[in-house]
Amino acid sequence: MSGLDAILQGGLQGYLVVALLLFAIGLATVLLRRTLLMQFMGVELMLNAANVALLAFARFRGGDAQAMVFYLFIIAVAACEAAIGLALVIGLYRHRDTTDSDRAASLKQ
Amino acid sequence: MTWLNSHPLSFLVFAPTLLGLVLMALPQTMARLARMLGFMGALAFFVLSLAWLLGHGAGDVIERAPWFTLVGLPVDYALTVDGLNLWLVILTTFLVPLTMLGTWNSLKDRIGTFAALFLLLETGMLGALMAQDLFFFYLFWEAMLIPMYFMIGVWGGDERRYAANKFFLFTLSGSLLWLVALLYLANKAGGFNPLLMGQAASTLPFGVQSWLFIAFAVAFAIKVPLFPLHTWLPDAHVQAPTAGSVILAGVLLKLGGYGFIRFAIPMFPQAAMHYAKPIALLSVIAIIYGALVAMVQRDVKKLVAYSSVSHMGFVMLGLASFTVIGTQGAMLQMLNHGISTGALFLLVGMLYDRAHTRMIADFGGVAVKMPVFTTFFLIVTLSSIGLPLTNGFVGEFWILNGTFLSGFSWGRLYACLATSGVLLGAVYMLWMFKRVFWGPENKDEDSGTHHLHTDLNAREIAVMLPLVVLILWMGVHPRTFVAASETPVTALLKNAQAPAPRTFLLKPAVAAPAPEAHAPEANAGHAAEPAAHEVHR
Amino acid sequence: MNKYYWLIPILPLLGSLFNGLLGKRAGKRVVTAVGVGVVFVALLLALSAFFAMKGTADHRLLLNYGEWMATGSLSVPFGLVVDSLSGTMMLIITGIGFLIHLYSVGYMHEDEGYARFFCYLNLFVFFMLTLVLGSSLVLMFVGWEGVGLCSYLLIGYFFETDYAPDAGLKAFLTNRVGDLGVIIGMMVLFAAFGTLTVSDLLTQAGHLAPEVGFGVLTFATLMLFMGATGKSAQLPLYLWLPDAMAGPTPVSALIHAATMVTSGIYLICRLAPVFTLAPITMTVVAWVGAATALFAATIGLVQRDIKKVLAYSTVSQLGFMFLGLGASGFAAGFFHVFTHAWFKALLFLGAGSVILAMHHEQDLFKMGGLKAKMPITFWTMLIATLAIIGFPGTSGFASKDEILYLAYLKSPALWVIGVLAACCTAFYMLRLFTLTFLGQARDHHTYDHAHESPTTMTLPLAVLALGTLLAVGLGWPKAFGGDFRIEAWLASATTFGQLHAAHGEHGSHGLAWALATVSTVLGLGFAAFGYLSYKDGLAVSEARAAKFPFLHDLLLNKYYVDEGVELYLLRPIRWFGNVLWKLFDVIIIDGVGVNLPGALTRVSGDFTALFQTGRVRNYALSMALGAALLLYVFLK
Amino acid sequence: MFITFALITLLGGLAMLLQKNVIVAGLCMVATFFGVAGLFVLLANPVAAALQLIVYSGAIMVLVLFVIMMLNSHEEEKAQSARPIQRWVSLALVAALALGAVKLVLASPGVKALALNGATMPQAMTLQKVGTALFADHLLGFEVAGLLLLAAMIGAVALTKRNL
Amino acid sequence: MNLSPSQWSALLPLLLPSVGACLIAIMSMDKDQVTEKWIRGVMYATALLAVGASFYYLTVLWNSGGQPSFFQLRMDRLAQFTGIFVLVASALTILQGWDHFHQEGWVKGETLCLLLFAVTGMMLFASTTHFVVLFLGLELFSLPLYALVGTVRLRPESSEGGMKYFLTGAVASSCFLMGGVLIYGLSGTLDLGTAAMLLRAQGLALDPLVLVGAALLLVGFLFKVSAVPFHQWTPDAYEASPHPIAGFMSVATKGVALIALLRIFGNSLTPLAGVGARMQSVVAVLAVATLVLGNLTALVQSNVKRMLAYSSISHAGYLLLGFVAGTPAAYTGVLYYLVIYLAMNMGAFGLLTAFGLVGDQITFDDLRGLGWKRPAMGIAAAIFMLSLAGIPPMGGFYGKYMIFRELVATGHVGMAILGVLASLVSAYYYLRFLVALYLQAPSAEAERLASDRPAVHAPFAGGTVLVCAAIVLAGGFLQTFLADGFARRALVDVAGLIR
Repeated sequence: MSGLDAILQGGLQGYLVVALLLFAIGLATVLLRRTLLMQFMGVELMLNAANVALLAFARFRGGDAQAMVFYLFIIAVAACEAAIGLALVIGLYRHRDTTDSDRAASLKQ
Repeated sequence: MTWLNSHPLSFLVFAPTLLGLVLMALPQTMARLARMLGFMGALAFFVLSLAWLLGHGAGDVIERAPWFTLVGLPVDYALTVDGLNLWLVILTTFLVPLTMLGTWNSLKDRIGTFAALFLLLETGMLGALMAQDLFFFYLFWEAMLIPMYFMIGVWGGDERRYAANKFFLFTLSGSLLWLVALLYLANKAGGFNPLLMGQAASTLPFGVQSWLFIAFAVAFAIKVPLFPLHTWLPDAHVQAPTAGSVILAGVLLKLGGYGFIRFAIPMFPQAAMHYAKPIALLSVIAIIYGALVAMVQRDVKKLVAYSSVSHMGFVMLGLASFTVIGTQGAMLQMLNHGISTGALFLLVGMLYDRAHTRMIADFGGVAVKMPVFTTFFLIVTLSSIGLPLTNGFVGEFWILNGTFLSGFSWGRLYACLATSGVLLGAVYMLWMFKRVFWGPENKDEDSGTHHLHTDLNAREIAVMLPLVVLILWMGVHPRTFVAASETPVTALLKNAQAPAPRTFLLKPAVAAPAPEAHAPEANAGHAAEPAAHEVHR
Repeated sequence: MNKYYWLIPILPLLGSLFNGLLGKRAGKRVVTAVGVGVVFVALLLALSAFFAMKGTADHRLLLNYGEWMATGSLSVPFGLVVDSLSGTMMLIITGIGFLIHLYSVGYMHEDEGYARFFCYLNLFVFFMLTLVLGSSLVLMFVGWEGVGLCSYLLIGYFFETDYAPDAGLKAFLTNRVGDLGVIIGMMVLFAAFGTLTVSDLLTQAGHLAPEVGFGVLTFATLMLFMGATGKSAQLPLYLWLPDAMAGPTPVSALIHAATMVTSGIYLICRLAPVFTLAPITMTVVAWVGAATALFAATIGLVQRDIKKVLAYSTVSQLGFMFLGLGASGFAAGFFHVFTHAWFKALLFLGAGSVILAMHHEQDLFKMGGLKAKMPITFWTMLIATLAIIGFPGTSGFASKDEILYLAYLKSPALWVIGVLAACCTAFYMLRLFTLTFLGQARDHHTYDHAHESPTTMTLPLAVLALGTLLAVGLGWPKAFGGDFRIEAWLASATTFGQLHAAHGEHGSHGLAWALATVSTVLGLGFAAFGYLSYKDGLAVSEARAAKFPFLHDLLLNKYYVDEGVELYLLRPIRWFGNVLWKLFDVIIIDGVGVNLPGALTRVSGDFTALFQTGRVRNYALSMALGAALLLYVFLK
Repeated sequence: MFITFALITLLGGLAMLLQKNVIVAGLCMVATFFGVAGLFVLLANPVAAALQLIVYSGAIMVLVLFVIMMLNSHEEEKAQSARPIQRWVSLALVAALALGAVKLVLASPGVKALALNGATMPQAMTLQKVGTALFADHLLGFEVAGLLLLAAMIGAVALTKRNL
Repeated sequence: MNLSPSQWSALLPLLLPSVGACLIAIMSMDKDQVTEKWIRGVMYATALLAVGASFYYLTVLWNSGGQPSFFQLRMDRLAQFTGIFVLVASALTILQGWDHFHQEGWVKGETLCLLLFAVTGMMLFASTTHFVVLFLGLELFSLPLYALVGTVRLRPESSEGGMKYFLTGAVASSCFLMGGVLIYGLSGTLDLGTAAMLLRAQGLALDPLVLVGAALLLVGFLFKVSAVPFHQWTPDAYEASPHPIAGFMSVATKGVALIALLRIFGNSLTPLAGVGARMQSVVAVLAVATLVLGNLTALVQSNVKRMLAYSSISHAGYLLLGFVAGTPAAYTGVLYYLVIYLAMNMGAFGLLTAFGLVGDQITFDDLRGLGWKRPAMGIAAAIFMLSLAGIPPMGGFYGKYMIFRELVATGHVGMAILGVLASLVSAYYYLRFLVALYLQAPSAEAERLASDRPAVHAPFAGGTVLVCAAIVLAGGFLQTFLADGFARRALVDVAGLIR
């Protein structure tokens, strides 16, 4: 089947496209939003994109359990990043009373 | 003891560092002791160097052993004293204690550290002079900068930081680019042995050779310093403490010329020959330019600094002439400059210690107050302007003659132009001498002359006497100092296939009666060299 | 005996060292003893050497004392050569030198720098002897520069004054200009002959066909002549000599009249065979000499300082000598050196004794009527004056007329100029003499204290006067039935076994007579004119000066040459130096070449620092851009 | 089916990106996670879907929302200065990346091959398979993940615990 | 699954630090550890013990020459080299930390335990080619570092720096992850080495998605190396973090990332010929950019820590030049340079602690005249700065020497010239450090402040500084031992690591 309908009918390409677009959206969030929490969510999206791609590949490799395990680890990592990231955001908020990353720019040049 | 007998050079090179480290370890409270120790040590090294190197006779002293092989390329631990560097080495070991003595009281604080740095510097200089492996040489060449940097930067004048940084970065810029060329050639030669590298270089295409030569030449020319690359010198000289200036002028500058004759020319003869003209041109410019600029200086020390530019121009001219006479002249001129300019800086330092100013305008009639000092200054001045029977004359005369005879078409013109340096030298030195020492005494309150109370003391006289003796000795019997280098220089030029000297052929109408001992060489020269047969147009 | 001759130059050196190092402690007696003694011993040795040389077959004594500066094909031995030329010169130096040392004992007695003075004077004798006896050009150059140094030191002897240092500096530097010529000349000759030893040089030159190496030799000789003009104060480098009078009078007598200034002539005589090969140079020499003779003489006409007058007369006399050389009358030129040494030294010493008597008053216009006060000085000065104006029968007459005669043979124009110069000489010499001794005193205060000088000073005067009278015996011109003996005597040195004679004896006695008479009559006429115009005071001269104000002004200010040099030579050079330093060195090389790159680096650093905005979004963006770059490169 | 979930995912993402209010944005993200979970189901991977819902929507997002509430910074603050460069460059870049991604996915021969071969063998992912894989092959990874969680916890504590 | 004793002994070095970390975590649960000095002592002792023990086992392993490989681990010589490298760095950090955190008045056990976790993560990261472990290792040392940067909460900058580091780092690791996933997807295995083989076998070496994957992996590495344009977190993070941590990050992170880069791109992915070539061309460009930008920006810094940060960026440039050359000798040079760099930078940051400079802004003016007040420290500082500038006879020169030589040998003369010019520029700002230390007298009010401040007492930091100075000098004079005996063996003895 040709490119486009391969995507539309949920072939591997479709999942990959979704994954990559999700990745792009996550990146866009980091680049465009100033609120730290939003940027943080963007990162989470990027990780998720990776998950989608990973499991799509796993499926088309006959349900590879290795990938599934890796998926578990990625979730763990995501959780850890969440913990640390949110802790940092809180710490910053305590000092600066803001969650706007542009305002937290005292270190420069 | 046996180790000493087999490794005199290693001892000479590294003993100063050891001593220096010891001095550094001493607490500030024992600074005076440190200074005394340093001086004694330096003196001992001088005596030893004389005993070992001169006692050794004509033969070369060589230490060569494989040092390390860093991922592929072997580096040798190679020290040598031969005709080319014998006297430069002795000059170094001689100047160090002399300078220490001469500037005994000119520094007030951290004298111990200063003495220590001085000894470290001695190691650097001796190592660079003796090293026979280019990597080894490079190590010393760079390491030398460090103590000098601190000597200028810590004990210097008001602009010392600027001067020190300028000195450091200026020299570094040259040697870093040179390092690239060095690595390139080393990769080709599979080692840093100058001979191998030279052979490897000869196999390269000429374009590459000349690039490599330029890299070498620039690094050395900065040290010399050759004309457009000289601007670090006045700052460094003026800002440095007396001792620093003396060593800078006395030895460091020589390393540039030495580098040429030891490495650059033997390794890239064709390229060197090809670029002889620009080098000579720059030298001539340096001679005249340095003199003219020195003429209008208001600070005695700066004047002497610029005079160094002019004098070292002669050295480079002699090297570029590719004649035995010229090169020998350059060898001698290096020593001359070391002695004369060193002495001048010492004298200026002595004056400054008393008057706390170096401005020419602040003086006048010093001769009335300090006759002995004036006499020494006059003698040194005369040697610096190349009066016959002083060292200055012999070197310059040889260089000029060599250049005039040189096989290159430009030789004669440049020689004539360079001669004007002799006049200009007299102009700026004697004019300064007149304004500082002669004329009615400068009476006004804050003038320099007003602060002069004491003439030279015994210590200072003891410092100056050996220098004056050397000045006359080198002027009356230069053979002592160039006999050693005659053979290597001749061999060098032969290997380099330097163009034969150009002489005018004047054919006697009837055969001249058998001339005296020296005539044959000349006539043989006529007969042998094809170049000789072109008659002056 | 031969093995002691090296002492001839060395003794004065030792004396100088002694006086310089220990003189102050040793005291004046010892200094005198040493200072004069060494020169005297040198004189004796010189005499013995001279006769030893006469004894030899080819009138040449070659003494070699080993190698000085040999490298490559260049070899310069320490060697002395005594032949007819250098021998004579050596005698003049030691002889007159001795007398002047003696004279100085009296003259400098009050000076506290006594020891220093004798140190310099001995040193001068040493260098002068080196210059004369040196067996190679380089060694001669040692003396050449050395005497320059000594004259520098002696002119600047009164260094605490404000004028002496300038004069000394001027002398040294002007000489240095000439020395450039000598160095270049030596280089050329070395390239041409492969040796710088005089004897070899002359031997080879002597065997050259005249046309060979014409250009080379012309260039070389011209360069050497440039040196000569410097040392012997010829146009254009004469400027230093008048100022050199700032030194003590004995110095003026010894160095700036008798010996050093003649070394230029000596050099040319020494290399006569080479110079003869370069006719162009000879012509130049002749014309420069003639021009100088006239030029200096005219300035001499109006000077007021007694020593200045003598100085200019020296310059013009030297001009005569060069004229003679240029007319290839080496013997004639040298003969004039010889005679001039006597009477000019005498004139200076006389002037010195006058000055001392007048308590260092040097202005002619303040003198007068001293004849009564100081007879010896008067008589000796008279002899000298007659000699210099070429009064028939005096040595000056003999040497000058020989020169003029040869000059005529070379070109009548030269003769005319020479005669004019001679006339001026006659005039100003009589002017000087009259104003000093005759008439009545114009400054009574000093006049009353004036007195004859001590014996140590008058004795030399007497001896010199004697010499002046006897000198003529050495070379009474052939034209007047004499045998120009000195020519034959010098031939061995000047025509160095040359194939072709220096100059033929064309012309005739008749011509010689005619020329001589004309010149003499004119000379005496002007002498009388000079006497008449000053015998009773300055009125006449002042009136005349008022008549030609411009001319008088021009001469009084020496044609404004000094001012011109200052304005158009020195100032531009200094200005140029300043431009090189402040503009080229500091701004262009150091600023643009060195500091500008540094500054640019800093600025670019400031620029790159701007990218560190501190906003994490920007960081992320730059990362994303980097990633994009990577992707691009990887997929390309 | 696929289209629906894909759209939910992407639109949720886009909505989050554009949403001014942080809380709403968070909810949009939950929607995205649901979409992803759906995709996992389509990928015959119920385990992953479950985990996705539990961990992400359940744990992480709730945590995030808690924090949002705690910091009560619901609305994005006023920009100190509009940064058009940042915005436009980023947009262009992201757009380029997205398009490039699509092109590449279609261009890649490896993916095409995989899509053909893989489609034929549907195998559901079971917990048992995962477990064996996890404890047989990835013991090390498991341990490391444990350390990672511990480290993260300690880090979070170190960064936030008040009286420390 | 059970391990043989030898494998256990190979595993211990990784195990011990994490065990120590857990112990410390337990200790630091004590409320008033601030007051109880002995508890702090015990914690630091434990940390040192853990590091020391792990170091001991590593050296035993090194000397035994064993290179076991089990699970997804490859404890080969390169891994052991990395372990030693990281452990030394961490030991120095702990010692300096004792003094620094006391100066800051913020002594926490968490710091140590996070540090030890990071150590474990780094060793993992550099000793595997399996993507899962690689990724977990990356996170295991990144997350603690994020936390460590922000650990001193007293200072407002700290959490800002941590936040920036975290956000950029998270983006980078997401890219890394995505890259790994893509490569897995097309090859079907998570072990990069095998993946490369398979891909080549299937002729997918140049499949666009593979290339994208490789590129994204490279992004992850370059971020940790802090190469331009992935460098901007560096100065902020360093300035925010405590001196010892900044030193640790500058040394260990960079080193580990480079070694992993060497392992993955220099070895595992070599079957994908195209990838290697592209990697080199990219790295060439980025290395040049890094050199230029790092040096130029460092030139204008007035804050010492930022200057050191930018200098560490520029050093990343030199190290990457080694990858451009890409010969065994060049890689040896890189490892050698890393060793010296460890000493130089840990020393330089240790100096700040030894001089007792705490607070937000440490400018050059704060250093004035200290060289004379503390001679030993001053001389050490001179050694570090000259070595950083690459002046012989310091060790730094030899690292540059080897790298530049290989550059020239492989024909990149232009880059070598640019490199030396860069180090010329760098000489200026390193000299500025010395100028401040020796050539400038402290300002009057600075003197006054110094007088009423209590005398600085930092024995451990001082000790570490001296040790580092000794290492730098040793690098200058025992270069053969370090280069051939240590760095080279770490490369060459590994079976087929260098093809």
